[in-house]
Amino acid sequence: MSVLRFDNVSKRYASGREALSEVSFDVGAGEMLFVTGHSGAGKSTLLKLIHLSERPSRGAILFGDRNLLKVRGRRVALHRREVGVVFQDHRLLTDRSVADNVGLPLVLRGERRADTGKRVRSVLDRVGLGDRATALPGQLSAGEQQRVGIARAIIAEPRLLVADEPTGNLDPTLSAEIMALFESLPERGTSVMIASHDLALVKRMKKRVLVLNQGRLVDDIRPEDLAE
Amino acid sequence: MSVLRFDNVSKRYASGREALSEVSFDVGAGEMLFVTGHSGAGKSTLLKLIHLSERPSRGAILFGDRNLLKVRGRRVALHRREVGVVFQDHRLLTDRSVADNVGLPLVLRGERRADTGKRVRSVLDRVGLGDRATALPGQLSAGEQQRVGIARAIIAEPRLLVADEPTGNLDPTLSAEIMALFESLPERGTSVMIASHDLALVKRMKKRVLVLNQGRLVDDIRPEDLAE
Amino acid sequence: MNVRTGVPANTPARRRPSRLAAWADHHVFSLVASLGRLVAKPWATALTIGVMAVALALPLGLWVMLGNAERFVGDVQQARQIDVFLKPGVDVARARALAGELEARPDIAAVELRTPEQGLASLRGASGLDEALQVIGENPLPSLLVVSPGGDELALAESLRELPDADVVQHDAAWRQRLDGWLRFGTRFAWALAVLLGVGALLVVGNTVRLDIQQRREEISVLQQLGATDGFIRRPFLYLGACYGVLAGAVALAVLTAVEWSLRPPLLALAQSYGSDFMLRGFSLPHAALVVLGAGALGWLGAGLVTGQTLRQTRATDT
Amino acid sequence: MNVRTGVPANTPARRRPSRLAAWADHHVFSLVASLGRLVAKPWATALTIGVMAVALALPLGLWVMLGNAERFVGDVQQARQIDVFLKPGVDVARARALAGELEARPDIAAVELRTPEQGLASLRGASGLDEALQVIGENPLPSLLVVSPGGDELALAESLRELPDADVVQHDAAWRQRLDGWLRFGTRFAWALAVLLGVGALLVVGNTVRLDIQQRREEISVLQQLGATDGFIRRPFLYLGACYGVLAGAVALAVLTAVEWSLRPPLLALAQSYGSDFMLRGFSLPHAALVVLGAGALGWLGAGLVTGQTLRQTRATDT
Ligand SMILES: Nc1ncnc2c1ncn2[C@@H]1O[C@H](COP(=O)(O)OP(=O)(O)OP(=O)(O)O)[C@@H](O)[C@H]1O
Ligand SMILES: Nc1ncnc2c1ncn2[C@@H]1O[C@H](COP(=O)(O)OP(=O)(O)OP(=O)(O)O)[C@@H](O)[C@H]1O
Ligand SMILES: [Mg+2]
Ligand SMILES: [Mg+2]
Repeated sequence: MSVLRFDNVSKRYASGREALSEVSFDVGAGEMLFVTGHSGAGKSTLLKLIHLSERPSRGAILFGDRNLLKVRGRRVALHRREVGVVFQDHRLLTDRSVADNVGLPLVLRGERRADTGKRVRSVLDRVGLGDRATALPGQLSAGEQQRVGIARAIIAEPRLLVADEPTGNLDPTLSAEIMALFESLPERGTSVMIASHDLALVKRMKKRVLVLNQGRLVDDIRPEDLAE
Repeated sequence: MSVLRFDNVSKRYASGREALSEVSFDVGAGEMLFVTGHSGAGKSTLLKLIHLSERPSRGAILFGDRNLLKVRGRRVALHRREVGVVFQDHRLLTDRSVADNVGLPLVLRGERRADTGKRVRSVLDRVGLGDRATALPGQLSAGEQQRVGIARAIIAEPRLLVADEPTGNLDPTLSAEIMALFESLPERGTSVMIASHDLALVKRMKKRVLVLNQGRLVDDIRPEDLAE
Repeated sequence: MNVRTGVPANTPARRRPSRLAAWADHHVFSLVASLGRLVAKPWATALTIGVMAVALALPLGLWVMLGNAERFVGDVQQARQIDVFLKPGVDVARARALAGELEARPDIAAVELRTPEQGLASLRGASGLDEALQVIGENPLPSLLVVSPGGDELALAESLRELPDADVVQHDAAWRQRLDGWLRFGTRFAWALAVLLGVGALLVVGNTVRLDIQQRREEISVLQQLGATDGFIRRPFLYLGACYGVLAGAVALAVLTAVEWSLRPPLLALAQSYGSDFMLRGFSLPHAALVVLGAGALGWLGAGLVTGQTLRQTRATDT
Repeated sequence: MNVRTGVPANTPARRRPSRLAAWADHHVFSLVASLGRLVAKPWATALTIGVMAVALALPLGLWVMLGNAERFVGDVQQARQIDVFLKPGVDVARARALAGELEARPDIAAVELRTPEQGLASLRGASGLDEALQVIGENPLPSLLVVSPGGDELALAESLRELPDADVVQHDAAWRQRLDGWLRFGTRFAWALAVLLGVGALLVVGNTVRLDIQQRREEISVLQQLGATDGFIRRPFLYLGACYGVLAGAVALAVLTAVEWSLRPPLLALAQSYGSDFMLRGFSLPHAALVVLGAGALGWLGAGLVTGQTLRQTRATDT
């Protein structure tokens, strides 16, 4: 069963710029795939459509059997809770501690703050920030902030994780570790979609790759195809 | 003559974290060098000390024959105009056009807005954004924003350019192009200092490399040394 | 830097705490967070509360003023008297009987009789007309009843005029006209001021909360993108607005009480010149509590309105 | 995506435009940018200006009120009269001569003579005491001089008392006392209000500009990091503050003029009851211009103070 389906989706911004043109693809349950392309190719735009930060100009997007065009009002919030997002610019709450930031998705899902501690600690350990739980985001380096964002995106075990350039501020060793972490998610029922310009990394991972160029989906490479 | 000299510089943040420990090095005029290290190693902290975003806890920093410890008040602004900075998080003015952002250093140096047009256009062309001059930063992709930041840092031909992860949001091709641009600056009298975690890129450039690890300068590799 | 992968520490069967507990937890947290925010920036908080307090104090003060003015006017009118000159033919015994009758009426507080003899004596004593008066053979003065009204003064004067024995009823119309003029002017002025102040209070409270919220626009947008509902986002702001309101209300009360104390001496002097022992009346305890609660409600409401506005703007994609 | 490297387009010998031209350029740009900012957010701008206008209108209105009240009181006092009853022995011819003498004095505006006959006639006409008066054989009334004061009324009454021919000088002391009471109270009240309003205006203007600037803290910090001097950063905010001030001043004037018009009718009626043709006086054109300019200066000042504060905070590393 497909978790996500894009059907001839186009996105033209109010400025008149067409960031996506007739993009169609499918993401299976438990699949992990990459989206690559040059700077400005439309990777972030594509991910934004999935968690409803932007709306498509044409075409349909299905999340499971939910038509995202029809998700309005309060149900936007409910939909977003099912999608974990790593933002390209982190978007941490500057006046709350790292632990509070990471625990936020659980609180939004209705858990009591006091009950989130153990899971927050566990997930911070997994991104290598176990000792920074009480720091404020402004006291972290860029790479540390990025890892906080990753921890926040995965803590609630969403159905789909969309990560926009999650290793842009990480060195190769750390990138590999984070990728290993992402690789472990599909086993637990989370599909993973990663936008990245790091072609070396993408190639190394041997996963499905969507290639965007000036808003068009120009290639959809599957590892099986490469093996052939 | 050295443009920049760090003399046993340590930086301890108010939170008690020691981000830099007794770092000493020299940067010659027209030199280009890289600073690498893991996430949280202290790269950004080191660059912040140079343009006075932070002050060292111990040690001395000389910029030419200017002791940065003694630069206070109004002279902080004057010093900053001699250092071009590419910020890890871009720091563009969100309510001004790309052209206005890029032209800002010239205006700060006392030029009339109307006179900056030609140079702004020229430098935007050089980073591949000649057609986005009138856009607002919010309408750009992350990579495009990063290039606006680069254009702004080099437009006034500063004595020293410090760039914090300037290719973090750029694909390999574009990274190479931007690196070529940086390489051209020393010829014109600008020393260049680049913090980057992209080891592949750093190796390819064959320049001097400072390696930080947990705030300590653990290696200072010169291309001559490698050749030997 | 060890990044652990594999099976996580938390159990797969996730605990679901009771909705109510989580809800209460969030409310308490919001309140505490709001208070913390106030304490963290004491100067900014003081400024905001100061502005709101002034905006509240002015209409409140006006309200107290008007209330007092009404009481005062009532007081002064009661203290005033109506002079009823009886017809020359009415003798002192009849006058005395009439005074007794009148005193029994509910709209009359007291009646004092001045006989012609008393009148002449007082004229002699008071004026230098002594000689002139000695020329008069017979006492030409009528009996006078000095009536202190107990209710509506004008109606009383009218009804006294209809007494068969009354000759001239003197009710100081000019004085009355002047007081009415002052009061009409004062009322009009007070209303103009009240409208101005009401608009001002609304603008100030709204603007204060608006700018406070604008400052945290980024935070709101992040929360929205993580799937927070409008209610969740709005809550801390509502508590913040209510905190501002309650504190501002308390400050406004304190200021008004200080003003009241500073106004007491001159007002007492004024009242005494009318022969009244009128006292300025401030806020009673229940009133004060009401004011503080009302201010809190106002802050809550203002915050709610403005947050709604900001939420709509940030949620541009939902339209 | 072509990234050009190599020698740039601009000439190595860089043009240095005259400092003055660049300075003027920057000032004009700051002003235009500030105006643009106001126009770009019409609602927020209207709210801010509204708040500032109210804060300005109240103390200004009070100021106008006090000025008018003083003029009014002067007017009323001049319109009031002193009754000088002459001694019974003074005949009409002497009274007439005395009236002429008094009229020549600089502190007296006019003198009117009422002979005993006129007095009796008016008593007959006015009261129902006709019969009683007929009983009196001889006219017991003295001559009366009704004096309209031209200057200090109290001093005049005092000096009239010392005239050898004057018997009783009647100067309505009770009335005077009451008016004084009202005025004392009014003045005290006005001052209490003025202090409150002055504090309020300062708080509101300061807070408004502060929050406006807080919202652009990020921008300020970026400008600082690029090497902008404090003056450069502060300039657009100063212009913004001045724009707010000028607009708020204009709105405050408009509101006050509206209030003035609504107060005219009752005040005219009040004045007429004192026999005065007093007219409420609003702002003259130069005054209005002064108010608008003053408000602009206030906005400029407020913005300057608050920007300085923010700059110090953002520039934490310079200490
Ligand atoms: N809000 C917006 N308004 C107008 N144009 C936009 C907006 N956001 C993005 N664009 C444009 O749409 C195009 C695609 O942007 P997008 O952010 O999707 O690129 P990207 O592939 O993520 O690039 P990068 O690797 O640099 O992050 C770009 O040309 C960008 O300038
Ligand atoms: N303002 C601050 N207060 C406290 N600690 C800080 C602050 N800024 C940075 N640090 C800490 O100092 C250390 C060095 O940070 P720095 O930003 O220099 O790292 P970096 O080498 O640039 O890392 P990255 O590659 O992730 O950007 C980190 O551990 C970070 O958590
Ligand atoms: Mg992107
Ligand atoms: Mg860094």
